[in-house]
Amino acid sequence: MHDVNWEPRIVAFFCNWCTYTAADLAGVSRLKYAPNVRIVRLMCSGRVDPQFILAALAGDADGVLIGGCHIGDCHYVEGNLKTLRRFQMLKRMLAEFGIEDQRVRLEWISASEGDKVRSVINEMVEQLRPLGPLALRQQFKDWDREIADGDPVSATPAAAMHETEAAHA
Amino acid sequence: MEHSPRQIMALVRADFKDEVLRSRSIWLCASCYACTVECPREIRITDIMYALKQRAILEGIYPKRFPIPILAKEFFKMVHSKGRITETLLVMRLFLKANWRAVLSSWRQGIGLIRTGRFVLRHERIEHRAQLAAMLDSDVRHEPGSASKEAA
Amino acid sequence: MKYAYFPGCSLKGLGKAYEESLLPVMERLGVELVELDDWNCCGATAYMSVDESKACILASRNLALAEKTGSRDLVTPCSACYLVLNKTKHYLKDSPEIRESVQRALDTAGLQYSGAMPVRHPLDILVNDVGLDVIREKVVRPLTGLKVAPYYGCQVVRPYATFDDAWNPTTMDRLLATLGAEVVPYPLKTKCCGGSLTGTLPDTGLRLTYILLKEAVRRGADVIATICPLCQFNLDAYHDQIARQWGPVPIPTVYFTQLMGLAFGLPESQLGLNRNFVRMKPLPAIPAKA
Amino acid sequence: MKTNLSNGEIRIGFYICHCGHNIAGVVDCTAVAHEIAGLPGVVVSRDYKYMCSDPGQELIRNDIREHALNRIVVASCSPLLHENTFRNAVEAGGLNRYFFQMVNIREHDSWVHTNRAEATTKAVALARAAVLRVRFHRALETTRVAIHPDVLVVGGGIAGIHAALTLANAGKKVYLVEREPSIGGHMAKFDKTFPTLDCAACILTPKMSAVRANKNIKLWTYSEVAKVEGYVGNYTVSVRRKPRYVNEELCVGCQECIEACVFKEGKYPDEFNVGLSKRKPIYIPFPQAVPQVVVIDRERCLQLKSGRCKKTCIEACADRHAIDFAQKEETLEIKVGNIIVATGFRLFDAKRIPQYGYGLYPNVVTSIELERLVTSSGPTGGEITMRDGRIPQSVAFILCVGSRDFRTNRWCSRTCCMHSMKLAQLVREHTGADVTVFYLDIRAPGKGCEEFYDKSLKDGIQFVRGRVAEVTDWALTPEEEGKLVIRAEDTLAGVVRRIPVDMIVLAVGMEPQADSQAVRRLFNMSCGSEGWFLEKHPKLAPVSTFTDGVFIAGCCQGPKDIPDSIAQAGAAAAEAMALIDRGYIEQEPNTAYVVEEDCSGCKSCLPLCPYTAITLDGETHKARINAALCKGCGTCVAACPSGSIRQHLFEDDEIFSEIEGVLTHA
Repeated sequence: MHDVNWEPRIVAFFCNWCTYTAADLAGVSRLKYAPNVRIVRLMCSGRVDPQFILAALAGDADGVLIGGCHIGDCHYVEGNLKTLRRFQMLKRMLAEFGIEDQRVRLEWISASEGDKVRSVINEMVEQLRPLGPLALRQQFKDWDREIADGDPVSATPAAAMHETEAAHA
Repeated sequence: MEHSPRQIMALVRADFKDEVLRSRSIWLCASCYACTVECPREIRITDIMYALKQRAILEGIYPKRFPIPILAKEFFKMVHSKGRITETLLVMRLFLKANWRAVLSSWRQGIGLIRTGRFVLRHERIEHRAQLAAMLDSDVRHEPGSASKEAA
Repeated sequence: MKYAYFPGCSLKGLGKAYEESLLPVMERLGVELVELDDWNCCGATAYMSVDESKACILASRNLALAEKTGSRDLVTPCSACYLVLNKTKHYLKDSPEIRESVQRALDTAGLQYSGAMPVRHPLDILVNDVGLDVIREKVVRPLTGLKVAPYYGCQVVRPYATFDDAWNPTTMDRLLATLGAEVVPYPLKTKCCGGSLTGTLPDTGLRLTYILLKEAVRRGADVIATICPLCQFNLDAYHDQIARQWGPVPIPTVYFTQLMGLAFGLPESQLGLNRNFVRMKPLPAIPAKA
Repeated sequence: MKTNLSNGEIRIGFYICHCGHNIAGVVDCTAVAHEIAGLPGVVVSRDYKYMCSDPGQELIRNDIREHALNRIVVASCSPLLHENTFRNAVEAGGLNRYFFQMVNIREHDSWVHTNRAEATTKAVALARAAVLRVRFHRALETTRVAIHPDVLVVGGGIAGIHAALTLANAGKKVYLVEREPSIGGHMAKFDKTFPTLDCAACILTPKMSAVRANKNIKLWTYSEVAKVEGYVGNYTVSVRRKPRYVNEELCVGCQECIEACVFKEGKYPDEFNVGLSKRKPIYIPFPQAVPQVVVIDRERCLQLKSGRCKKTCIEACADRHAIDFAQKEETLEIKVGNIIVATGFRLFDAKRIPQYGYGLYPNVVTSIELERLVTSSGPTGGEITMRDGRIPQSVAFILCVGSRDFRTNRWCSRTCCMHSMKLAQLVREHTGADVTVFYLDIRAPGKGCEEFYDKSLKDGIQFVRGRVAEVTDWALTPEEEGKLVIRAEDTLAGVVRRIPVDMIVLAVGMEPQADSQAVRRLFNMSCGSEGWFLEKHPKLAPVSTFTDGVFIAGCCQGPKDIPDSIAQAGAAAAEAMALIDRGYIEQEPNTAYVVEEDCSGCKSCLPLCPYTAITLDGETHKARINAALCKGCGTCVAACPSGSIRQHLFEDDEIFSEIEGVLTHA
């Protein structure tokens, strides 16, 4: 069982035009939500490279939240459609890793939906609590030890991820 | 009606508990739900009235011989023991407890009911009375009006 | 078409005539109503005032019994039953606390309820499942010239108005017109009849009843058609008291199913019309078939 | 070249802003500054009361000089608010403006959290991320794009008219596009305006004529914007011109054709009189219409419908030859630098509240219908009559119909209180009828408005506070026979009242236009859930949108009265002019670029770009990005399989270091 003081940590990638602005609006409206999210601003959710998500998870984030404009409302016409397609592929891959579905989430939040920022973040934090820490870093260590001990079977996908992490650490 | 529904809401909000529970207004609600579908703030007034009635019965705050809570209680008892309601018997019971003189004043109506074959004197009852009683008894009492509060 | 049928206490007592007219009319239209075995009181409005969760337990036993029959829908003619059964469905969905109490009670009795079965009113069944065209075909004695004030009362249309508008319902208007009757505009069609207040606080309750009767008379109606046993009782049984207090407002109030029965050519004696305090004038004899 | 640390030692200055109590009330700013001071490369770490103030900026400038700083991080409010302020300060201090990173610890931290420890931890994490990130920042040049000087104004109501005139008077060329056959909008239908009771036509008509006379304004009525492409300074707009079957250049507005139409009487509901009068298939919307050009209703005209008409209109037009049944819809393309959207509102449909009997009882009318009845140029010549021609003895107004109501519209429509009081005064003046106004709250905050309310009270208008439950015709007493009865709780008297009256006026509220969603998409704007267009900042940028070069004015942004609409229109015109007169805009250099040696020429990026900024070089077989076309979304960057596409300001290493920064445990 994990540490009782453990709090889920979420890295969020928000597009500049809709979701980041919505988060600003949540602030201006003084809505209160869980302090577990760290927002990284990008111009468009289309900029979210799957590697960012992997790097966040490998860096011991417990969840990743991506926020973009509603379909049809993208500031760059259809960047969010590209995000959606990429996201669906990534989800399949993460499932292969054994990473729970709730840990990576994509939400369309328009500039006026400050309240949705609040509810999505609160909901996600609550969904991550029962899952406990992802602790990929520790897992990598364990897997490394297994490789050292000569058991390569369980290490294959994670090793690829580890490289990614190492490259950007 | 001493307080309009709007005034009842305002009194509840301002925490005038006694005034609200002693008000005849909450008993005057006949549950037609007109206010509920009408309210521009989508307040479920009828359900709140129910919650207030439950509270008043629970705390025993209502006028003596006031017929509505008596009807509610008699209704409750009859269902508990028979499973069904026999309206004519229920009304007689109510009149006896609340105001026996009323029985005299509505004798014409009683005769009318007998004449039209609607005066039922035999208790309607269900077969599995014990089952129903067990179901009702399985319910431990909790705060009245909890459902309407949540839903509101 | 086959439906589970919950008559409710009133239809076995003061509202006998409702059942007496409903069943043959439905039969004439090929609708089979199968009465629930050992149903209990729905709880009505009175029970809600005492204990909400117990009221829901009462209703849930009936809902569970209905589901056990495997029927598609549960039909109930009484407005209070219709409301309480639907309300219980909603509460079970929205309130975890009620859900828990009800589940415990159902477990006690070894019953199950999924919450899926719709609870519907005969008016809904007649107009939306059977259809006005089918009904029109069965009319042998059109109610031509009969001016009817359609009175819906409260609890079928509010707050769970699933098949009609909460303020200005028209289902019964259309049905009555199909029978050949002349439907008079009746703005009070969803106003409260006083409910149980006519008995408990007559000063308040009877005034509401009086207003309904007076306006129907003012509109030139011959008869008020109703869909609820309590409404029928209130509008029918207090003419003496009302006349003493405000003057006479002589107009009969009958169930819409009674008017259907008349239009279908069913004998008046079998439709419970003789149970009224204020009797409806007999219709002209059935015209000879051309 | 993975990192950019080669150009000498990194010297970072970190500043955390208290923002008075806004940040410091929740975040321990001193602790954050202390924590950040320990990070590698951080030379200066300070907290200060107001970083955006002059002394705050001075602090940055001085430190750059004194401590030879070459990277600046400010933790304060949202970058959408003050990023430019601090970039300017950095530039003034002698650094490239992009050696700067901002941390949002107000909107995203202190304003949304309450626990001091948690909020402080979050602030440290966000600040650390920025400090790690800023090390990778590079010197970038801002690019300039020329602004096309012409402006498109969409919507010819009072807001659009005022914006167009303001720009045209300053010598700018304006295209004014209006959907209806005439400009004028809702205001043209009004009789008088509150609170001064000056005649609406007297103040609007001169402005409409000025539009027609102004050589700088190209007026296209009966037209709609069909397509918008491009970006601030360089929009290409397609305008669809519906056929009116009358040549605008040739028609002189003599209206002889209308007289000559085979329909001797009006037959179809007149839109301008909201259906209170009838018009012919050939008509002019109203006497003061601009342009003074006839229009033919294609759905109603015999010739257009069946081709079998005597065409008496053409005879009447004689040698002017203005009528042209062969006219076709045409689409015109224009280039503009800025767009002002002033598409207005629509009125709430009173039928949605059946309790008030609109459509059921003939003498229940809406406020705009009464407005037409009051007007001397209206269908009754200014006489307030009921449908049977009688003059009402008693009139009631019901306020907030379709406003402040969770079941319909939650917002206050802002004008109905004043509008109804104006109409109430006019009703008293014209008929001497008893007037009762049912209200929830009287909202009269404008200049002279509360005084107008006082005057209404003194004039003997009755005010009853309470939302009306229903309007009905069932009568309880002889006095109620033949009347409409209002049932309402008088919340001041504490009683439920029944008030019989002859006529009832529903003060219907304002709603977004039915096609507001389509229009919003057309111009790439945002709108709130209710459908009003969203301004960039509710206080600081009330007429800007999130799309540069697109401005909003008037009621499309939310309900407002005429003075407010005009103020916004002027503001939008000024914003557009500020861009035009500068002549160029500075673009964020956040464009994507290709590192040629890494590009494999796989072409997977080509279809991703909605602006066709990416092409394949025919000779080198490598992708090439046209920086002038690139908008900087970064979608291609994320998709490039070889990692050869990069994005300025959002480089991979910048983002990776930000991710690392937010996740590093303290």
